Amino acid sequence: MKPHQIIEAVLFASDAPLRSDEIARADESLDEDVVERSLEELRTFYLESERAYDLVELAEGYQILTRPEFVPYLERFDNVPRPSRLSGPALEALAIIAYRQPIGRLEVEHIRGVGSSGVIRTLQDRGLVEVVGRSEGLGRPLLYGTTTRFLEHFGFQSLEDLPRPEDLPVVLRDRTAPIFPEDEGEDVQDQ
Amino acid sequence: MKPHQIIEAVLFASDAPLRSDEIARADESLDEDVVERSLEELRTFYLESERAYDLVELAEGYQILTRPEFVPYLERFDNVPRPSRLSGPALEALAIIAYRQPIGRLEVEHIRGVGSSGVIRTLQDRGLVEVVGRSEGLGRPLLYGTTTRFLEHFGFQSLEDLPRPEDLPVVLRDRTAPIFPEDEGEDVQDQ
Amino acid sequence: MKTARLPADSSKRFVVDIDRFQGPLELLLHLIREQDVDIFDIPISRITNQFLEVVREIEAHDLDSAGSFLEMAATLVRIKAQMILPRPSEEEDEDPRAELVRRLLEYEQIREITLRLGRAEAERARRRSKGYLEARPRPSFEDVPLETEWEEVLAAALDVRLPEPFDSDHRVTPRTVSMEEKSQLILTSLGSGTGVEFRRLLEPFREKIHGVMTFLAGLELSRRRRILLRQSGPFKELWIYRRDEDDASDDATTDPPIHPDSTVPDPNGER
Repeated sequence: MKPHQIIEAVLFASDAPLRSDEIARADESLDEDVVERSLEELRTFYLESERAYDLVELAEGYQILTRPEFVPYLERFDNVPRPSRLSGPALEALAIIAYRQPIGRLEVEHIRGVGSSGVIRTLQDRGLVEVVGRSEGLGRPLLYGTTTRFLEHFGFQSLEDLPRPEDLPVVLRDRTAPIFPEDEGEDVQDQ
Repeated sequence: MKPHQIIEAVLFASDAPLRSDEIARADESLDEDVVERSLEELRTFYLESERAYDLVELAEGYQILTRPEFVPYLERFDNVPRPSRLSGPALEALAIIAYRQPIGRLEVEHIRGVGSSGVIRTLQDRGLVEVVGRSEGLGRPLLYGTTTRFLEHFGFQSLEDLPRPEDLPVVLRDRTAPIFPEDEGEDVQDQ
Repeated sequence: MKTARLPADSSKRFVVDIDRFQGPLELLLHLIREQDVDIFDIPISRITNQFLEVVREIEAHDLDSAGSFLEMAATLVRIKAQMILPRPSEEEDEDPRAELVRRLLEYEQIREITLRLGRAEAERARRRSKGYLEARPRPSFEDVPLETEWEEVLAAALDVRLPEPFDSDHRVTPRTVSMEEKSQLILTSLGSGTGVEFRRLLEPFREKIHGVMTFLAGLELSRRRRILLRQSGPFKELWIYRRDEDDASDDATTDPPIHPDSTVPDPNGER
């Protein structure tokens, strides 16, 4: 068996992205360097032979996914309700959690200006957000953060891929005070 | 988009075998002849380029599956769900249901000599067996049969493909052979 | 769609689609951006009036979120009051609007990020993983692949044996208890020692039939002069003794009579 075949078999069978060190566990003959080189071979092969799928870097790993241009054909087969897109409120709460993690519910609610326990529950149910600890403050409220599934769902390789505040429109940038104050999360349960 | 690309996308994304008429639904440009020709192209391509997967025809349909020789690598893998095996009792019950379907629980229990509701439930949970009707007899007991997934899993095209060797017990080889000593099969649910 | 007509000022009126707003911050931001107001110098009086106008509509529609809108309305009214009051020392005290502006800017940035996340989500949704498509509805089953091969099923099939046809007696008693079995039990129990209590032969068994069959076996063995049965009196313990082959012939008369009341000792009886 050639390394790229073993790696293809493993990626093909997995329904989630795999990191190169995970892939290397499939056989003694593999190490991370071999895996990375073989992944490159595979990616090139899929591109040049015009496969309907390609090798995508995702959530700090790799996954074989269909190319975006084939989605109209696939949608014809979607007779099972597809995992729906997130609602506006859920997306908004998620944006706050992604940038401010670890963050408590009350702080999310303060930033949004509305109650958010329902949407946070939804985000947890969808595996996009999880409890990552407790604040030191009064009542030791739960703190939330994003999951690997979050990266997968949005096609990010890591949290570094989130749009950066300095890339946002100018009007938001000419502020002297930091948009995200560097507090330590102690005042999470304020008001 | 070339037909073989559309077909590849659809087969890649599907976790069940698709018949050629089902595949043809993906696009107006496809009909069953085009699909069959393209499937042949794909199969040849996968073989010649030594992919880790193969286009397989089973259970009235086509599916892209990992080639058997790569299974050991997959097994080493945590992220790839670990396959499970059927227990001895489940195997026995499955064999009886496969050969004697449609068959009621009491008949299975009589042949095995022990209660079998648990193993039948397991087989149902695994999607290998399903309720296919009710007997005409007293209490109209449920009748069980094997599923499409059963055919898929064991690589049979249809139930006709089940081997019936000479040394198969008469009660399984001959579907009309009586199960209860004195009856004609009508009072299956007696006592 | 619920709408509210806003008196922006005497000359300008515009319509707000209430359903569009998730919360008070979004509405406030809309009022400010829509009218091209400088966010660092919000005309608090005008914006407050417009906000209250919309909140009245929201209350009228009895929206669930009315509470958070009312809370913001209260904040606006308080800021408005603070603006009118003379500030003791202008240099030290913050503008009463400062905290609100900070929140609005932060929220506006979140809105922008939310938009981008939505776009990323839509783009990602155009790619599908293997097995994404469930083309035919099927019953749910454990998500674990099955490793069993057909050879195993066939082997199980070849091993299938119909139970022996049995007579109707056996149908009544699911597990049969034979006299032979019990005779064997008695002789084995006597194997090492000389005597054994009848009761002890019943201990492992629940059903009455074991008592009956053991007793009958004992009678039969006694009749065939293989054992001796002894009981000191009615309801007393029944003992079984081995009888040696040698004295099989001469000892018949010394057998004590079995008490008539003890025909079938109850295994669950008194000890």
